Amino acid sequence: MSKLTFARAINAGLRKSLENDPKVVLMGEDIGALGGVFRVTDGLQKDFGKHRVVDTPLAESAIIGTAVGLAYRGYRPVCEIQFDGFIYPAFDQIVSQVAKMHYRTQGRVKMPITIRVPFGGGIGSPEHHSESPEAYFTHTSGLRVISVSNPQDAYTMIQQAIASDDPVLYFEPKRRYHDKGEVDETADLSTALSMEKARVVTPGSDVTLVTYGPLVKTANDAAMAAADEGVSVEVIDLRSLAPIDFQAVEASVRKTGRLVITHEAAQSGGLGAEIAASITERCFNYLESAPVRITGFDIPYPYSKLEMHHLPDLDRILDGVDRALGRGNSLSGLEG
Amino acid sequence: MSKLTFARAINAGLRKSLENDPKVVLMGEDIGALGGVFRVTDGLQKDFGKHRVVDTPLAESAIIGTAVGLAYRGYRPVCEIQFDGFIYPAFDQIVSQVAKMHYRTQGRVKMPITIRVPFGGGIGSPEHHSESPEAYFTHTSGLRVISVSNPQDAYTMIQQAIASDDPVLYFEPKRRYHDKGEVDETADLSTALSMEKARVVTPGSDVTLVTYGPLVKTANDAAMAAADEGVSVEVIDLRSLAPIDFQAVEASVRKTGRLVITHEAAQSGGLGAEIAASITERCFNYLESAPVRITGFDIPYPYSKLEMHHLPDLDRILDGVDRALGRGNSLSGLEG
Amino acid sequence: MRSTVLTDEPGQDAYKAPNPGISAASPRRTGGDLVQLISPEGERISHPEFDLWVSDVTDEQLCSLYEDMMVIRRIDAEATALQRQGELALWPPLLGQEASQIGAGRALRDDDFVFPSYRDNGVAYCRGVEPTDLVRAWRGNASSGWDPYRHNIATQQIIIGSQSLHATGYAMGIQHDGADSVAVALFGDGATSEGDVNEAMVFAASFQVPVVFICQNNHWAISEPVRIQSHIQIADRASGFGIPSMRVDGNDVLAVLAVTRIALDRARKGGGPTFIEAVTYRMGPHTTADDPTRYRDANELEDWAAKDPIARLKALLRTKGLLTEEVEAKTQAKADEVARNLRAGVINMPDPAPLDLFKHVYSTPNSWIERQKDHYSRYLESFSGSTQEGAL
Amino acid sequence: MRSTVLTDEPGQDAYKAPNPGISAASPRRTGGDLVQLISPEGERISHPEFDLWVSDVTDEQLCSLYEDMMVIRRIDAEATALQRQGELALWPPLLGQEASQIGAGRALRDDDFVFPSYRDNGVAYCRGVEPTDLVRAWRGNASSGWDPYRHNIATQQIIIGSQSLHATGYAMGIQHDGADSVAVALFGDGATSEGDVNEAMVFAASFQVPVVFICQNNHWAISEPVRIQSHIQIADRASGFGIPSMRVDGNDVLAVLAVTRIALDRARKGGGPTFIEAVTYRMGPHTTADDPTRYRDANELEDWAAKDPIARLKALLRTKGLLTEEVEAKTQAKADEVARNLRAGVINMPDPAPLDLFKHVYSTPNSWIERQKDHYSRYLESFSGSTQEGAL
Ligand SMILES: Cc1ncc(C[n+]2csc(CCOP(=O)(O)OP(=O)(O)O)c2C)c(N)n1
Ligand SMILES: Cc1ncc(C[n+]2csc(CCOP(=O)(O)OP(=O)(O)O)c2C)c(N)n1
Ligand SMILES: [Mg+2]
Ligand SMILES: [Mg+2]
Repeated sequence: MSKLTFARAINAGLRKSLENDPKVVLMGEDIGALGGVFRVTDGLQKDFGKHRVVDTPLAESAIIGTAVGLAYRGYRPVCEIQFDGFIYPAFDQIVSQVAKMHYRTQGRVKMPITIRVPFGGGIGSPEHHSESPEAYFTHTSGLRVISVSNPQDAYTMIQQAIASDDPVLYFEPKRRYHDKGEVDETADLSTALSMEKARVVTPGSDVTLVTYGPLVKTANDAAMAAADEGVSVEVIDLRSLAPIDFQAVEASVRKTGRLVITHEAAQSGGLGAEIAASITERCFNYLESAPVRITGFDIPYPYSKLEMHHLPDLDRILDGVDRALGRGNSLSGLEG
Repeated sequence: MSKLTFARAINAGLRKSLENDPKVVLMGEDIGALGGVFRVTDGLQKDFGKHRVVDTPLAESAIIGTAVGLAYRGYRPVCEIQFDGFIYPAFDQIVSQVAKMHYRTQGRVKMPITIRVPFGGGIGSPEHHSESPEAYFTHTSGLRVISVSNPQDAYTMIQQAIASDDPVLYFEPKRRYHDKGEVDETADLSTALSMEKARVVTPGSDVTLVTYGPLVKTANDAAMAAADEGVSVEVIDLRSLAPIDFQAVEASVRKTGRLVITHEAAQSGGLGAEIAASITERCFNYLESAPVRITGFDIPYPYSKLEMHHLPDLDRILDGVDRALGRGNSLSGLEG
Repeated sequence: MRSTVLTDEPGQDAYKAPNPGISAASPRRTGGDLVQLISPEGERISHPEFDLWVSDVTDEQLCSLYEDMMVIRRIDAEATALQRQGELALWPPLLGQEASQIGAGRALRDDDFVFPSYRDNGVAYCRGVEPTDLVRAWRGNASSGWDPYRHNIATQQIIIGSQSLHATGYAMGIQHDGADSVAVALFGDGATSEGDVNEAMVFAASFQVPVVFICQNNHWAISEPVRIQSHIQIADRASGFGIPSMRVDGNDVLAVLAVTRIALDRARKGGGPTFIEAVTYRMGPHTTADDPTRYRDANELEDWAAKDPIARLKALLRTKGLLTEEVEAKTQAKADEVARNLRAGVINMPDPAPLDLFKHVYSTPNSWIERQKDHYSRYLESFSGSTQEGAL
Repeated sequence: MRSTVLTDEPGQDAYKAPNPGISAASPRRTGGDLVQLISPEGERISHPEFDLWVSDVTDEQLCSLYEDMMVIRRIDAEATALQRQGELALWPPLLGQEASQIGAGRALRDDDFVFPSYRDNGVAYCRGVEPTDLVRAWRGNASSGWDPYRHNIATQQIIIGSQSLHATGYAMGIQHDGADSVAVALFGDGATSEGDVNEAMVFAASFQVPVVFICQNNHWAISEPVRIQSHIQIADRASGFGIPSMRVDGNDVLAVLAVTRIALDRARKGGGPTFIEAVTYRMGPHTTADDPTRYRDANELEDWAAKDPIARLKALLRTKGLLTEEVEAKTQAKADEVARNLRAGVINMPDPAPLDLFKHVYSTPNSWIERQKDHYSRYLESFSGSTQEGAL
C-alpha cells in the first residue's frame, strides 16, 4: 500500500500497462517531456521511449483517427485529450469510427482504445477547460464510459480500460488530481471489481444518492452532514457510466424508495435523466417520490467567478435530499 | 392552400426567407445545381445566385465555422448538413462556437445560424445515413433544436428558425420528404404557433404518447389502431426538442396519468430519458405507471435489412401503450 | 519527366497569380507534370525513369491487367444492374476509374494494408475480396462485406476522408514494428477539403511513416466540380506538408502502376509518405441514386470517354498483337463468370436474423445490450401463435 | 528579396529529401526567405520592395511603435504579476512576440476585423481594447472582456485554430457586401496542425475571399517544438492550397508591418487570401501555469533573447538619434500609467452576481433557463435569514 495522489495513481497504472503489454502506446499533446499539463504521464516517455509515449501534433481528430489505425494494426492506444473541451474536434472519429468499427466489421476488428479525458470544473479555469461531456458518449452505442473517484480505482480502472477489447472513455475528475489515497499496487487485476460495476461508498437507508467522478467526495460529505441531521443517505459511486450498473442502483432504491442524482453536467439530457428514467421504469412501485436531479444548469460552463454557483455542492445536494424526502426545501410550495 | 411534399414545403420556406431578408445565405454541399441530394434547395441557386446559395467545399467543420464568421458579419446562414451522420466533423464548431458565442460575448454577438439536418432512418441507406443525433444537441446549452413532422410546420418553422436570433438545429425527417400535405403559404408568420410550443395532434384521454419528427405519423397510426381496441391515446408532437414544452406534456399526463415516449434514437440518454425524468419530477403524483420508452436500441444504426427491427413501429408502440396501461404486453411477468 | 500532359482539364482553373508588383512568394506548382506511359490513343510512351518501374511487366501481365479492368468494369455494371432491379439498395459505380484502381491495386504487396473508400471496389477486387462480398453492405445485409485481416484491406469508408487517418495510424504501427509493409489510403478529390485528410498529412509527415495517399481526382464530388475544392492541382497540396507528390494519368494503368510502386518503394525504404493524384474521371453517376444530368455537361463526359482507360489499354494490346481472339474470349468468359457468380451470390444471400441486431456492438458482454436483446426477443415471441408469426 | 536570413532556427529541421534517384516532384520551398528590415543588431536593412510599404513611417511613428511595444510588454508583465498575486486565475504571456503583434495590429484599418487567439493581447491593444478588458476573462469575471463590434476584434479564441474559419466566413461576408475591408485570423504554429486551419485555407482559396492568416510561429506549442507540427517551414503550408505566403522576421516590427500591409492591400484589391508566418519566439512560459524548464533548453531562450524585438527597435532608434531622454521618459510614463490603471481596474473589478449565470445563454426567453433561474433564485433565497446569508 502506498499513499498516492490521483494523478500519480493513474501514472502508476499507465506504467504498469506499458510494462505488461508491448502493444500499449500512449499518445497525446504534451504528454512526453512535459508529462502532460497535469503531469499524469510524468516520466513515462523518459522510461519507455518516444515510440511508446508519443507527443503528437496538435490535432485531436488525428490523435483518435491514428489510434484507430494503430488498433487496426493490433496496438492498444491510450490517447490523452488535454482537457474535456478539446474532445469535440475528435467527435467524428470517436462516434463514427471508434464506436462503430467493431459492429461494422462484425467483430473482426477490435478497437481497444482508451481515451483519457480530464473533466469537470472547480479549478478556476477559463472557457473549455471545465466541461462534463460524458453524456455525449454514454448516448453513443459501442463505447464504454467510466469515471473514477479515488486513487485506487484510478489505478485499477485505467488498467482495466486498457485491457478491455472495447473502446473506453476514461473520465478523470481533474479537480481531484491532487487528492491522496491509499493505493495497493500489488493487487491482482483479475480479482478486482469489474469496471462495469457500481459501488456503494456510504451505506444508508433513507435516500439513495447516485453520482460519479468528482462529486463522489461531495456526495460523501453530504451524506455525513445528513447523518448529523438524522438522515441516512446511501451513496453510490457509479464508476461505469455506460453501461450503468442499474442493478446496484435498483437494489438501493428498493430499499430507500428515494433517489437523488448529482452531476456537474447540464441537466437536460445529462446522465441524471437516464438514471431517473431507468430507475423509475425498474422500480416505480418502490419510489416514494420523484427522483431528484441536482446538476449543472443548462448553460455553457460559466466563467470561474461563478462556477461555484453552477457546480452542485454539499448544500444543493442536501436541498435535493430534502426534496426527495418531502422535507422543507427551496422549492417547497412550488407546483411542477 | 397548396398540396406540397415535405421537401417542397421546406423549399418554399427557404425561398420565402431568401426573398424577405437579403442577409439570408444558404450554404452546403451540393445544394446548388443539384438542389441537394434530396432536392430541398432545388432551383434556389438558379433564382438567387451563387452568392446566396453557396456550394461549399467538402468540409463540414468549415461550413459551420464560416457560418459563424458570416453571422459575426450580420448574416443569417442556413447550413445544410447532407445527412445526419456527417454532422460530427462539425461538432466542435457547433458545440464550442455556435452554441456558446452569445454567452461568451455577453449577448453582443448573435448567432442566427440555422443548421438543417435530414435525419432518421427507414430509407434503406448504408451506414451513417440514418442517424438520430438530436440528443447530442439538446444536451448542448445555447442551441435550440426543433424537428418537424408535416409540410405545414416544415414550411413555417424553417422560417421561424431562420428568423430566430438564436442558433437552431432543424431536423428534417428524411423518410417523410415525399409525404404530401396542405401548406398555407400565405399564413402570417407572426401569428403562427411559436416554435417553442408542442402540439396535441391527436387528442385522447387514456395515455399520452409523445414523439417528434418521423414518428409522429407512426404515433398517429398507433393511436388510431388503439382507438379500435377502445384505448384513447393522446399524441403530442413536441416540435421543439430544446427547450421541450413540458407544460404541454404535463397537462396531458395530468389528465391521462400514463406516458409513452417514442423516438428512433438510441434509448440510453435519448430524449425519452429527459422527458420521462422531467415529467416524473413534474407530475409524480399523477402518474399511474412508469413512463415507457419505445426507442431505437443501444446499438449503432444497423444495416438496412434489419432497420425495421430497430425502428419503433406501430406494433412496438402499441406494446408500449399496453405496458403503460398495465395490460398484457411483451414484458408481462418480467420484474425490472 | 517529360511525359505528355493531358490538355483539357475541365475541372481545374489555372491558378491566378496575386496582384502583380508584389514580390511575395507566390505558390509554386509541384507535380505539375502528368505521368503518362500510354497515350489516350494507346501508344506506349517511353520514359527513361518511369519505364524502369514497369520493365518487369510481361505481355502476359499486360493482358492480366486488361482482364482485371474488364472484370471490374463488369462487376460494376452487374452491380449497377442489380441495383436497378432492386437487389441492391445502392451502388457507387467506378466506371472510368478502372486504371487508377487496378494500377494501384496491382502494385501492392500482400502485407501492405489498404484503407479504401466506398468507390474502391477495383482495389478490393485486387486484394482478393469476393465480388459477392463487395456488394453485401450495399444490399443491406451487413455493414461490411469482408474480413479486413483476410485480405489486408479495411472495409469501405463512407465518412469522407476519415480513412486517411486510419492509414496513417496503421503506418505508425508498421514503423513501430520495424516492418517494411506500407499502409495505403484511398480517397477522392472532394476528400482533400476535409480536415482529417490534412491532419493525416500532418501526422504522416511529422512521423515520416510508411503511408501512401492515393487521391483519385475523378473531377467530381457528387455535383461539385473539383475547382470548388481547389483552384490549383490537388497533388500540390502535399508539398505544403513536406510530402512529395506525383500526378499521374489515372486512366493509364501502367503509369499508375509505376508511380504507386515508386511510392511504395520509398515508403518501404524509410522514405516516408508520398501523395499520388490519379487524374481520372467518374463516367457514371455518383451513385445509382444520383442524376448527373442535373449538374454536368454531356460534352464533358464525351471528352473523357475518348480517354477511356480500357479502350486505351486495348489499343496498346492490339498494337502489340496481344489482343488475340483467344485473349478476348478468355477475358470475356472470365467477366461473364464473375458476373454470373455475383448475381447468384446476391440473389441467394440469406437475410440476417432479427437478433443479429445486437451482435458485435461490444466484444464483451454488456448488460444494456443483453437486456434489450432479451426484451426484444420476448417481444418477437409475443407474436408467436398470432397471425403475424409468419412475418418473423 | 534578398533580406538577411536568421541563421539559427532551433525548432525547424531542414526538410529531408526523399530517396535520391526518384524523380517524383519533391516539395519545393516557398517563402523560404525571411523578410527582415531591421537586423537583430538594430540596423535598418534596406530592401527596394518592402521599403515601399513602410516609406510613410515617420520617425514619430517609429517612436510610437516603440511605445506600443513597451506598453504591451508592460501590460503583459503586470498581468503576469497580477496572476502571481492571485488577482488573475491565469495569464498567457506574449513576451517576445511584441513586434509580431504590434506590427500586424498597426497595419490594420479600423474597418478590418480581427479574429485573435488567447495570446494576441498586443493586437487587441492596437484595436483600442482597454487593458482592464484584456484581463477580465483571465480573472474569471466574464467569458470575454470586450464588445467585438466596438473594436472590430472578436473575443480571444481558446479552441486552437477555430477562429481561422470564423475569419474566413467573415471575409465571405465582406466579399458578399462588396466592401474592401479585410478579415484577419491570428493563430500559432501549433494551430497549423488542426483540421480547421487547413479547412479555412480551402474555403479562403476556393472563394478567394479577403482574409489574411497570420501565424505567429513562436517555436512552441506548450511543450512541443514546432518540428513536431512540421518538418518544413510553416509558411510553405499555404502554397498547397493555392494561397501565397510570406515569411517574416516576427521580431522585426517594421518587416511585420510591411508584409501585413502587403497582404491587406492584396485582399482589399480582390487578390484573395494571404498567409503570413511571423517567425518569433515565446520567451515566457506557455501560461502562468506552465513550467518551461521541464522541456526546453535555457540556451535556446538566451539565443532568442539576443533577438529581442524591443531591444532591436531600441537600437535602431538610438542609431537614428530618436531615443531621446524625453522619448524614454514619455514611454516609461505611459507604460507606468497603463500598468497602474490595469492594476486598479483589476482590483476594483466588481464580482459578477450569481444570477448572471443565466444571462445571455439565449437571445430570446427560454423556458428551461427561466425555470432553472427561478429555482436557483429560490434556492439562494432559502438561505436568507439563516447564518449563511452573508455568503451570498
Ligand atoms: C463527412 C461526409 N460528408 C459528406 C458526405 C456525403 N458524400 C458522400 S460522397 C461525397 C462526395 C465525395 O467526393 P470525392 O471525395 O471526390 O469522392 P468520389 O465520390 O468522387 O469518389 C459526399 C459529399 C460523406 N459521405 N461524408
Ligand atoms: C482544440 C484544442 N486542443 C488543445 C488545446 C490546448 N492548448 C492550448 S494552447 C496549446 C498550444 C498552442 O500552440 P500554438 O498554436 O503554437 O500557439 P501558442 O500557444 O504558441 O501561441 C494547446 C495544445 C486547445 N486550447 N484547443
Ligand atoms: Mg471525386
Ligand atoms: Mg506556438
